[in-house]
Amino acid sequence: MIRVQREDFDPGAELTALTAENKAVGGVVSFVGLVRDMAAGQPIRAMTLEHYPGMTEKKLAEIEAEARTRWPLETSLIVHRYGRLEPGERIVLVIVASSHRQAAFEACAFLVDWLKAQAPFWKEEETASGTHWVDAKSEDDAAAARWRKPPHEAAE
Amino acid sequence: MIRVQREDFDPGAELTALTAENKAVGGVVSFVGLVRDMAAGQPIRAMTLEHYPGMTEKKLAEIEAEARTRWPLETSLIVHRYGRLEPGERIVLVIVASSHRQAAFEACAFLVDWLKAQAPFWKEEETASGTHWVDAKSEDDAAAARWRKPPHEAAE
Amino acid sequence: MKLLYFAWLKTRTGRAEEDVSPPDGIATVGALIDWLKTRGPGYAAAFAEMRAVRAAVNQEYVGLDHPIRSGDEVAFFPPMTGG
Amino acid sequence: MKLLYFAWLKTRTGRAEEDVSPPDGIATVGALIDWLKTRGPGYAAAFAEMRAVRAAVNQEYVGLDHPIRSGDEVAFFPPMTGG
Repeated sequence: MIRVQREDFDPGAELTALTAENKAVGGVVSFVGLVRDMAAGQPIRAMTLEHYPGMTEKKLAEIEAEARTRWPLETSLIVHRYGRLEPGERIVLVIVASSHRQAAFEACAFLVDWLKAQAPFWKEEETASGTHWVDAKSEDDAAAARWRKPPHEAAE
Repeated sequence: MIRVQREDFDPGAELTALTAENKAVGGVVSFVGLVRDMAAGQPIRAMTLEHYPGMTEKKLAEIEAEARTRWPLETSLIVHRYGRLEPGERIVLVIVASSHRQAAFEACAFLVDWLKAQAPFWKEEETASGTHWVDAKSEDDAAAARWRKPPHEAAE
Repeated sequence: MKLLYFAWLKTRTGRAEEDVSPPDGIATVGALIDWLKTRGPGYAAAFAEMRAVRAAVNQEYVGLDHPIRSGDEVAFFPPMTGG
Repeated sequence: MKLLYFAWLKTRTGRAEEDVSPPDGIATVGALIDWLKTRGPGYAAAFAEMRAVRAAVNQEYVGLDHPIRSGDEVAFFPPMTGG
Protein backbone atom coordinates (compact mmCIF):
# COMPACT_ATOMS: atom_id res chain seq x y z
CA MET A 1 0.00 0.00 0.00
CA ILE A 2 1.15 3.53 -0.63
CA ARG A 3 0.02 6.94 0.61
CA VAL A 4 1.19 10.44 -0.22
CA GLN A 5 -0.04 13.01 2.25
CA ARG A 6 0.53 16.41 3.84
CA GLU A 7 -0.24 15.28 7.39
CA ASP A 8 1.93 13.33 9.82
CA PHE A 9 1.63 9.58 10.33
CA ASP A 10 1.86 7.30 13.38
CA PRO A 11 4.54 4.63 12.78
CA GLY A 12 3.37 2.41 15.64
CA ALA A 13 -0.28 2.45 14.60
CA GLU A 14 0.66 1.72 10.98
CA LEU A 15 2.90 -1.14 12.03
CA THR A 16 0.27 -2.70 14.25
CA ALA A 17 -2.48 -2.33 11.65
CA LEU A 18 -0.29 -3.75 8.91
CA THR A 19 0.49 -7.00 10.67
CA ALA A 20 -2.70 -7.54 12.66
CA GLU A 21 -4.36 -10.84 11.75
CA ASN A 22 -1.41 -12.00 9.65
CA LYS A 23 0.27 -14.70 11.69
CA ALA A 24 2.60 -15.76 8.89
CA VAL A 25 4.67 -12.62 9.54
CA GLY A 26 7.87 -13.37 11.43
CA GLY A 27 9.73 -10.12 10.97
CA VAL A 28 8.75 -6.53 10.31
CA VAL A 29 11.38 -4.02 9.29
CA SER A 30 10.50 -0.36 9.19
CA PHE A 31 12.25 2.83 8.23
CA VAL A 32 11.29 6.31 9.39
CA GLY A 33 13.03 9.24 7.74
CA LEU A 34 13.19 12.43 9.80
CA VAL A 35 14.12 16.03 9.03
CA ARG A 36 17.59 16.75 10.40
CA ASP A 37 18.55 20.15 11.81
CA MET A 38 21.76 20.17 9.79
CA ALA A 39 22.35 19.68 6.08
CA ALA A 40 25.74 19.87 4.39
CA GLY A 41 27.18 21.29 7.60
CA GLN A 42 24.63 24.13 7.77
CA PRO A 43 21.81 24.49 10.30
CA ILE A 44 18.45 24.31 8.57
CA ARG A 45 15.21 25.84 9.84
CA ALA A 46 12.82 23.80 7.74
CA MET A 47 12.45 22.09 4.41
CA THR A 48 9.63 21.97 1.90
CA LEU A 49 9.03 18.86 -0.15
CA GLU A 50 7.40 19.49 -3.49
CA HIS A 51 6.00 16.53 -5.38
CA TYR A 52 4.31 15.66 -8.66
CA PRO A 53 0.78 14.61 -7.70
CA GLY A 54 -0.33 11.55 -9.58
CA MET A 55 3.11 10.57 -10.78
CA THR A 56 4.38 10.26 -7.20
CA GLU A 57 1.68 7.72 -6.32
CA LYS A 58 2.34 5.89 -9.57
CA LYS A 59 6.10 5.64 -9.00
CA LEU A 60 5.69 4.57 -5.38
CA ALA A 61 3.26 1.84 -6.43
CA GLU A 62 5.73 0.66 -9.10
CA ILE A 63 8.58 0.59 -6.59
CA GLU A 64 6.51 -1.39 -4.12
CA ALA A 65 5.44 -3.85 -6.83
CA GLU A 66 9.09 -4.29 -7.84
CA ALA A 67 10.06 -5.13 -4.25
CA ARG A 68 7.31 -7.71 -4.09
CA THR A 69 8.60 -9.44 -7.21
CA ARG A 70 12.10 -9.59 -5.73
CA TRP A 71 11.36 -10.76 -2.16
CA PRO A 72 8.69 -12.97 -0.61
CA LEU A 73 6.81 -10.31 1.35
CA GLU A 74 3.61 -10.70 3.30
CA THR A 75 2.75 -7.03 3.20
CA SER A 76 4.30 -3.59 2.78
CA LEU A 77 3.49 0.09 3.20
CA ILE A 78 5.00 3.34 1.99
CA VAL A 79 3.78 6.66 3.41
CA HIS A 80 5.47 9.82 2.13
CA ARG A 81 4.70 13.35 3.21
CA TYR A 82 5.03 16.57 1.25
CA GLY A 83 4.91 20.25 2.21
CA ARG A 84 6.86 22.23 4.79
CA LEU A 85 8.51 20.19 7.55
CA GLU A 86 10.66 21.28 10.47
CA PRO A 87 13.64 19.47 12.03
CA GLY A 88 12.51 16.40 13.96
CA GLU A 89 9.38 15.91 11.83
CA ARG A 90 8.73 12.60 10.09
CA ILE A 91 9.05 12.56 6.30
CA VAL A 92 8.67 8.99 5.15
CA LEU A 93 7.68 5.59 6.51
CA VAL A 94 8.45 2.27 4.86
CA ILE A 95 7.28 -0.96 6.48
CA VAL A 96 7.95 -4.41 5.10
CA ALA A 97 6.71 -7.65 6.66
CA SER A 98 7.88 -11.12 5.73
CA SER A 99 8.03 -14.56 7.19
CA HIS A 100 11.82 -14.21 6.91
CA ARG A 101 13.71 -11.35 8.46
CA GLN A 102 16.44 -11.21 5.84
CA ALA A 103 13.90 -10.59 3.07
CA ALA A 104 12.28 -7.85 5.16
CA PHE A 105 15.60 -6.08 5.79
CA GLU A 106 16.66 -6.21 2.15
CA ALA A 107 13.30 -5.15 0.75
CA CYS A 108 13.02 -2.21 3.16
CA ALA A 109 16.53 -0.94 2.31
CA PHE A 110 15.75 -1.38 -1.38
CA LEU A 111 12.52 0.60 -1.12
CA VAL A 112 14.16 3.48 0.72
CA ASP A 113 17.13 3.69 -1.68
CA TRP A 114 14.92 3.33 -4.72
CA LEU A 115 12.29 5.86 -3.73
CA LYS A 116 14.96 8.46 -2.97
CA ALA A 117 16.28 8.05 -6.51
CA GLN A 118 13.01 7.41 -8.37
CA ALA A 119 10.10 9.15 -6.66
CA PRO A 120 9.35 12.67 -7.91
CA PHE A 121 10.04 14.75 -4.80
CA TRP A 122 12.18 17.88 -4.62
CA LYS A 123 13.50 19.39 -1.44
CA GLU A 124 13.88 23.08 -0.70
CA GLU A 125 15.77 24.02 2.46
CA GLU A 126 15.43 27.13 4.60
CA THR A 127 18.68 28.34 6.15
CA ALA A 128 19.77 31.62 7.71
CA SER A 129 20.86 32.74 4.23
CA GLY A 130 17.51 32.04 2.56
CA THR A 131 15.85 29.15 0.78
CA HIS A 132 17.46 27.00 -1.89
CA TRP A 133 16.66 23.85 -3.83
CA VAL A 134 18.77 20.90 -2.80
CA ASP A 135 20.93 19.24 -5.45
CA ALA A 136 20.61 15.50 -5.98
CA LYS A 137 23.28 13.54 -4.14
CA SER A 138 25.39 11.16 -6.17
CA GLU A 139 25.41 8.87 -3.10
CA ASP A 140 21.64 8.44 -3.46
CA ASP A 141 22.06 7.30 -7.07
CA ALA A 142 24.86 4.99 -5.97
CA ALA A 143 22.64 3.54 -3.24
CA ALA A 144 19.86 2.89 -5.74
CA ALA A 145 22.33 1.41 -8.23
CA ARG A 146 23.27 -1.28 -5.70
CA TRP A 147 19.89 -2.85 -6.42
CA ARG A 148 20.05 -2.69 -10.20
CA LYS A 149 19.96 -6.18 -11.62
CA PRO A 150 22.98 -7.17 -13.71
CA PRO A 151 22.19 -7.28 -17.47
CA HIS A 152 22.13 -11.08 -17.70
CA GLU A 153 19.52 -11.27 -14.94
CA ALA A 154 17.45 -8.43 -16.34
CA ALA A 155 17.30 -10.25 -19.67
CA GLU A 156 15.84 -13.40 -18.18
CA MET B 1 19.51 0.77 25.94
CA ILE B 2 18.39 -2.77 26.55
CA ARG B 3 15.40 -4.30 28.34
CA VAL B 4 14.43 -7.92 28.99
CA GLN B 5 10.84 -8.28 30.09
CA ARG B 6 7.81 -10.54 30.30
CA GLU B 7 5.29 -7.90 29.18
CA ASP B 8 4.57 -6.62 25.70
CA PHE B 9 6.06 -3.40 24.33
CA ASP B 10 4.69 -0.62 22.12
CA PRO B 11 6.97 -0.20 19.06
CA GLY B 12 5.56 3.21 18.11
CA ALA B 13 5.89 4.66 21.60
CA GLU B 14 9.46 3.34 21.90
CA LEU B 15 10.37 4.77 18.52
CA THR B 16 8.94 8.18 19.29
CA ALA B 17 10.57 8.32 22.73
CA LEU B 18 13.94 7.21 21.38
CA THR B 19 14.24 9.95 18.78
CA ALA B 20 12.40 12.79 20.51
CA GLU B 21 14.63 15.83 20.94
CA ASN B 22 17.42 14.38 18.83
CA LYS B 23 17.35 16.34 15.61
CA ALA B 24 20.57 14.85 14.30
CA VAL B 25 18.68 11.63 13.52
CA GLY B 26 17.91 11.27 9.82
CA GLY B 27 16.87 7.64 9.68
CA VAL B 28 15.42 5.17 12.15
CA VAL B 29 15.37 1.48 11.29
CA SER B 30 13.43 -0.89 13.47
CA PHE B 31 12.84 -4.60 13.58
CA VAL B 32 9.90 -6.31 15.28
CA GLY B 33 10.00 -10.09 15.57
CA LEU B 34 6.62 -11.80 15.86
CA VAL B 35 5.53 -15.33 16.75
CA ARG B 36 4.48 -17.15 13.58
CA ASP B 37 1.67 -19.67 13.56
CA MET B 38 3.78 -22.17 11.59
CA ALA B 39 7.24 -23.54 12.33
CA ALA B 40 9.03 -26.09 10.16
CA GLY B 41 5.76 -26.67 8.29
CA GLN B 42 3.80 -27.45 11.46
CA PRO B 43 1.10 -25.27 13.02
CA ILE B 44 2.18 -24.06 16.45
CA ARG B 45 -0.11 -23.03 19.29
CA ALA B 46 2.38 -21.08 21.30
CA MET B 47 6.02 -20.85 22.22
CA THR B 48 7.80 -20.25 25.49
CA LEU B 49 11.07 -18.38 25.57
CA GLU B 50 13.33 -19.30 28.45
CA HIS B 51 16.27 -17.06 29.22
CA TYR B 52 19.25 -16.78 31.54
CA PRO B 53 18.49 -13.78 33.74
CA GLY B 54 21.51 -11.58 34.23
CA MET B 55 23.50 -13.11 31.40
CA THR B 56 20.82 -12.12 28.87
CA GLU B 57 21.04 -8.46 29.85
CA LYS B 58 24.83 -8.66 29.81
CA LYS B 59 25.01 -10.19 26.33
CA LEU B 60 22.47 -7.75 24.89
CA ALA B 61 24.42 -4.83 26.30
CA GLU B 62 27.63 -6.25 24.77
CA ILE B 63 25.96 -6.69 21.39
CA GLU B 64 24.63 -3.15 21.46
CA ALA B 65 28.04 -1.76 22.43
CA GLU B 66 29.62 -3.71 19.57
CA ALA B 67 27.15 -2.19 17.08
CA ARG B 68 28.00 1.26 18.35
CA THR B 69 31.70 0.71 17.76
CA ARG B 70 31.00 -0.42 14.20
CA TRP B 71 28.51 2.23 13.03
CA PRO B 72 27.99 5.92 13.82
CA LEU B 73 24.70 5.61 15.70
CA GLU B 74 22.80 8.34 17.50
CA THR B 75 20.86 5.93 19.68
CA SER B 76 19.65 2.33 19.88
CA LEU B 77 17.27 0.12 21.81
CA ILE B 78 16.81 -3.62 22.23
CA VAL B 79 13.71 -4.97 24.00
CA HIS B 80 13.39 -8.75 24.26
CA ARG B 81 10.51 -10.62 25.86
CA TYR B 82 10.52 -14.02 27.56
CA GLY B 83 7.78 -16.41 28.72
CA ARG B 84 4.84 -17.90 26.87
CA LEU B 85 3.83 -16.14 23.63
CA GLU B 86 1.08 -16.96 21.14
CA PRO B 87 1.12 -16.52 17.36
CA GLY B 88 0.96 -12.85 16.40
CA GLU B 89 2.56 -11.68 19.65
CA ARG B 90 5.67 -9.50 19.59
CA ILE B 91 8.94 -11.09 20.73
CA VAL B 92 11.71 -8.62 20.13
CA LEU B 93 12.20 -5.00 19.14
CA VAL B 94 15.42 -3.49 17.84
CA ILE B 95 15.57 0.21 16.97
CA VAL B 96 18.62 1.96 15.60
CA ALA B 97 18.80 5.67 14.80
CA SER B 98 21.56 7.35 12.85
CA SER B 99 22.15 10.47 10.85
CA HIS B 100 22.72 8.12 7.88
CA ARG B 101 20.20 5.54 6.80
CA GLN B 102 22.72 3.01 5.54
CA ALA B 103 24.37 2.80 8.96
CA ALA B 104 20.97 2.36 10.60
CA PHE B 105 19.97 -0.48 8.25
CA GLU B 106 23.25 -2.33 8.67
CA ALA B 107 23.42 -1.93 12.43
CA CYS B 108 19.82 -3.10 12.89
CA ALA B 109 20.36 -6.22 10.74
CA PHE B 110 23.60 -6.91 12.62
CA LEU B 111 21.91 -6.65 16.01
CA VAL B 112 19.07 -8.99 15.04
CA ASP B 113 21.40 -11.59 13.51
CA TRP B 114 23.85 -11.35 16.37
CA LEU B 115 21.32 -11.54 19.18
CA LYS B 116 19.69 -14.61 17.66
CA ALA B 117 23.06 -16.36 17.71
CA GLN B 118 24.51 -14.90 20.93
CA ALA B 119 21.76 -14.05 23.39
CA PRO B 120 20.88 -16.82 25.85
CA PHE B 121 17.27 -17.56 24.89
CA TRP B 122 15.77 -20.99 24.23
CA LYS B 123 12.49 -21.61 22.50
CA GLU B 124 10.00 -24.36 23.34
CA GLU B 125 7.12 -24.82 20.89
CA GLU B 126 3.65 -26.18 21.56
CA THR B 127 2.18 -28.17 18.69
CA ALA B 128 -0.70 -30.64 18.44
CA SER B 129 1.78 -33.40 19.26
CA GLY B 130 3.07 -31.76 22.44
CA THR B 131 5.87 -29.42 23.42
CA HIS B 132 9.45 -29.64 22.24
CA TRP B 133 12.62 -27.57 22.44
CA VAL B 134 13.58 -26.03 19.12
CA ASP B 135 16.99 -26.91 17.66
CA ALA B 136 19.32 -24.10 16.69
CA LYS B 137 19.18 -23.29 12.99
CA SER B 138 22.42 -23.33 11.06
CA GLU B 139 21.06 -20.41 9.03
CA ASP B 140 21.05 -18.27 12.17
CA ASP B 141 24.73 -19.01 12.74
CA ALA B 142 25.40 -18.27 9.08
CA ALA B 143 23.55 -14.96 9.39
CA ALA B 144 25.63 -13.99 12.42
CA ALA B 145 28.84 -15.09 10.70
CA ARG B 146 28.23 -12.54 7.93
CA TRP B 147 29.18 -9.87 10.43
CA ARG B 148 32.32 -11.52 11.78
CA LYS B 149 35.29 -9.34 11.05
CA PRO B 150 38.00 -10.92 8.92
CA PRO B 151 41.08 -11.84 11.01
CA HIS B 152 43.24 -8.99 9.75
CA GLU B 153 40.59 -6.46 10.80
CA ALA B 154 40.01 -8.09 14.15
CA ALA B 155 43.73 -7.89 14.82
CA GLU B 156 43.87 -4.12 14.31
CA MET C 1 -0.42 19.88 -24.52
CA LYS C 2 -0.09 20.37 -20.78
CA LEU C 3 3.30 21.37 -19.39
CA LEU C 4 4.31 21.09 -15.73
CA TYR C 5 7.39 22.59 -14.04
CA PHE C 6 8.79 21.61 -10.66
CA ALA C 7 11.37 22.93 -8.18
CA TRP C 8 13.71 25.56 -9.69
CA LEU C 9 12.31 25.02 -13.18
CA LYS C 10 9.05 26.37 -11.80
CA THR C 11 10.86 29.32 -10.22
CA ARG C 12 12.70 30.15 -13.44
CA THR C 13 9.78 29.80 -15.85
CA GLY C 14 7.56 31.57 -13.36
CA ARG C 15 4.78 29.01 -13.66
CA ALA C 16 3.78 25.61 -12.28
CA GLU C 17 1.82 24.60 -15.36
CA GLU C 18 0.53 25.87 -18.68
CA ASP C 19 -1.23 24.69 -21.81
CA VAL C 20 0.73 25.15 -25.03
CA SER C 21 0.23 24.34 -28.70
CA PRO C 22 3.69 24.00 -30.18
CA PRO C 23 3.97 24.52 -33.95
CA ASP C 24 3.92 21.58 -36.30
CA GLY C 25 7.26 19.80 -36.50
CA ILE C 26 7.88 19.86 -32.73
CA ALA C 27 7.86 16.08 -32.37
CA THR C 28 10.20 15.28 -29.46
CA VAL C 29 10.86 16.44 -25.91
CA GLY C 30 14.16 17.92 -27.07
CA ALA C 31 12.48 19.91 -29.86
CA LEU C 32 9.85 21.11 -27.40
CA ILE C 33 12.58 22.41 -25.08
CA ASP C 34 14.30 24.24 -27.95
CA TRP C 35 10.99 25.87 -28.81
CA LEU C 36 10.24 26.79 -25.18
CA LYS C 37 13.66 28.50 -24.85
CA THR C 38 12.60 30.98 -27.54
CA ARG C 39 9.63 32.09 -25.45
CA GLY C 40 11.56 34.34 -23.05
CA PRO C 41 14.54 34.70 -20.72
CA GLY C 42 12.84 32.69 -17.91
CA TYR C 43 12.50 29.68 -20.17
CA ALA C 44 16.03 30.13 -21.49
CA ALA C 45 17.30 30.17 -17.89
CA ALA C 46 15.23 27.13 -16.92
CA PHE C 47 16.68 25.04 -19.72
CA ALA C 48 20.20 26.50 -19.73
CA GLU C 49 21.74 23.58 -17.82
CA MET C 50 20.27 20.56 -19.55
CA ARG C 51 22.52 18.25 -17.50
CA ALA C 52 20.27 19.07 -14.54
CA VAL C 53 16.90 18.80 -16.30
CA ARG C 54 14.76 15.66 -16.34
CA ALA C 55 11.50 15.11 -18.22
CA ALA C 56 8.44 12.92 -17.99
CA VAL C 57 5.77 12.34 -20.60
CA ASN C 58 2.45 11.17 -19.27
CA GLN C 59 4.14 10.51 -15.91
CA GLU C 60 6.92 8.28 -17.24
CA TYR C 61 10.56 9.37 -17.19
CA VAL C 62 11.80 9.81 -20.76
CA GLY C 63 14.84 10.97 -22.70
CA LEU C 64 15.08 14.03 -24.97
CA ASP C 65 14.35 11.95 -28.07
CA HIS C 66 11.00 10.75 -26.72
CA PRO C 67 8.10 11.60 -29.06
CA ILE C 68 5.36 13.99 -27.97
CA ARG C 69 1.91 14.58 -29.34
CA SER C 70 -0.98 16.89 -28.58
CA GLY C 71 -2.82 15.83 -25.46
CA ASP C 72 0.36 14.69 -23.69
CA GLU C 73 1.25 15.82 -20.18
CA VAL C 74 4.93 16.82 -20.26
CA ALA C 75 6.77 17.64 -17.03
CA PHE C 76 10.20 19.21 -16.46
CA PHE C 77 12.14 19.01 -13.19
CA PRO C 78 15.63 18.61 -11.71
CA PRO C 79 16.91 15.22 -10.48
CA MET C 80 14.80 13.99 -7.55
CA THR C 81 15.88 14.78 -4.01
CA GLY C 82 13.11 13.11 -2.04
CA GLY C 83 12.83 11.67 1.43
CA MET D 1 29.73 -23.71 43.10
CA LYS D 2 26.38 -22.81 41.60
CA LEU D 3 25.16 -24.78 38.59
CA LEU D 4 22.35 -23.68 36.26
CA TYR D 5 20.57 -25.75 33.61
CA PHE D 6 18.43 -24.41 30.78
CA ALA D 7 16.03 -25.82 28.18
CA TRP D 8 16.26 -29.59 27.77
CA LEU D 9 19.26 -29.83 30.06
CA LYS D 10 16.96 -28.62 32.82
CA THR D 11 14.34 -31.21 31.81
CA ARG D 12 16.87 -34.05 31.80
CA THR D 13 18.68 -33.20 35.01
CA GLY D 14 15.34 -32.44 36.65
CA ARG D 15 16.56 -29.17 38.12
CA ALA D 16 17.02 -25.52 37.15
CA GLU D 17 19.87 -24.93 39.58
CA GLU D 18 21.83 -26.52 42.39
CA ASP D 19 24.83 -25.92 44.60
CA VAL D 20 27.57 -28.52 44.33
CA SER D 21 31.00 -29.07 45.83
CA PRO D 22 32.91 -31.18 43.32
CA PRO D 23 35.83 -33.19 44.68
CA ASP D 24 39.37 -31.83 44.49
CA GLY D 25 40.93 -32.28 41.07
CA ILE D 26 37.81 -31.19 39.15
CA ALA D 27 39.49 -28.16 37.59
CA THR D 28 37.79 -27.62 34.20
CA VAL D 29 34.26 -27.47 32.76
CA GLY D 30 34.90 -30.79 30.98
CA ALA D 31 36.00 -32.50 34.21
CA LEU D 32 32.93 -31.10 35.98
CA ILE D 33 30.67 -32.61 33.30
CA ASP D 34 32.39 -36.00 33.62
CA TRP D 35 31.81 -35.88 37.36
CA LEU D 36 28.16 -34.77 36.97
CA LYS D 37 27.46 -37.70 34.62
CA THR D 38 28.28 -40.11 37.47
CA ARG D 39 25.54 -38.59 39.63
CA GLY D 40 22.60 -40.37 37.97
CA PRO D 41 20.87 -41.28 34.70
CA GLY D 42 19.30 -37.81 34.31
CA TYR D 43 22.73 -36.18 34.30
CA ALA D 44 24.11 -38.89 32.00
CA ALA D 45 21.23 -38.17 29.58
CA ALA D 46 21.70 -34.40 29.81
CA PHE D 47 25.37 -34.68 28.84
CA ALA D 48 25.09 -37.61 26.42
CA GLU D 49 25.23 -35.43 23.29
CA MET D 50 28.06 -33.04 24.02
CA ARG D 51 27.85 -31.66 20.48
CA ALA D 52 24.61 -29.96 21.59
CA VAL D 53 25.78 -28.69 24.97
CA ARG D 54 27.14 -25.22 25.60
CA ALA D 55 28.56 -23.83 28.84
CA ALA D 56 29.08 -20.47 30.49
CA VAL D 57 31.23 -19.66 33.52
CA ASN D 58 30.26 -16.50 35.35
CA GLN D 59 28.01 -15.58 32.42
CA GLU D 60 30.68 -15.84 29.73
CA TYR D 61 30.57 -18.55 27.05
CA VAL D 62 33.50 -20.92 27.52
CA GLY D 63 34.94 -24.14 26.13
CA LEU D 64 35.31 -27.44 27.95
CA ASP D 65 38.89 -26.69 28.92
CA HIS D 66 37.92 -23.52 30.78
CA PRO D 67 39.07 -23.57 34.44
CA ILE D 68 36.52 -23.54 37.25
CA ARG D 69 36.88 -22.74 40.92
CA SER D 70 34.63 -22.71 43.95
CA GLY D 71 32.31 -19.72 43.91
CA ASP D 72 31.86 -19.84 40.14
CA GLU D 73 28.44 -19.80 38.50
CA VAL D 74 28.47 -22.51 35.82
CA ALA D 75 25.59 -22.82 33.35
CA PHE D 76 24.76 -25.57 30.85
CA PHE D 77 22.40 -25.17 27.89
CA PRO D 78 21.84 -26.10 24.25
CA PRO D 79 22.75 -23.70 21.41
CA MET D 80 20.66 -20.53 21.63
CA THR D 81 17.39 -20.32 19.70
CA GLY D 82 16.23 -16.83 20.64
CA GLY D 83 14.01 -14.24 19.02
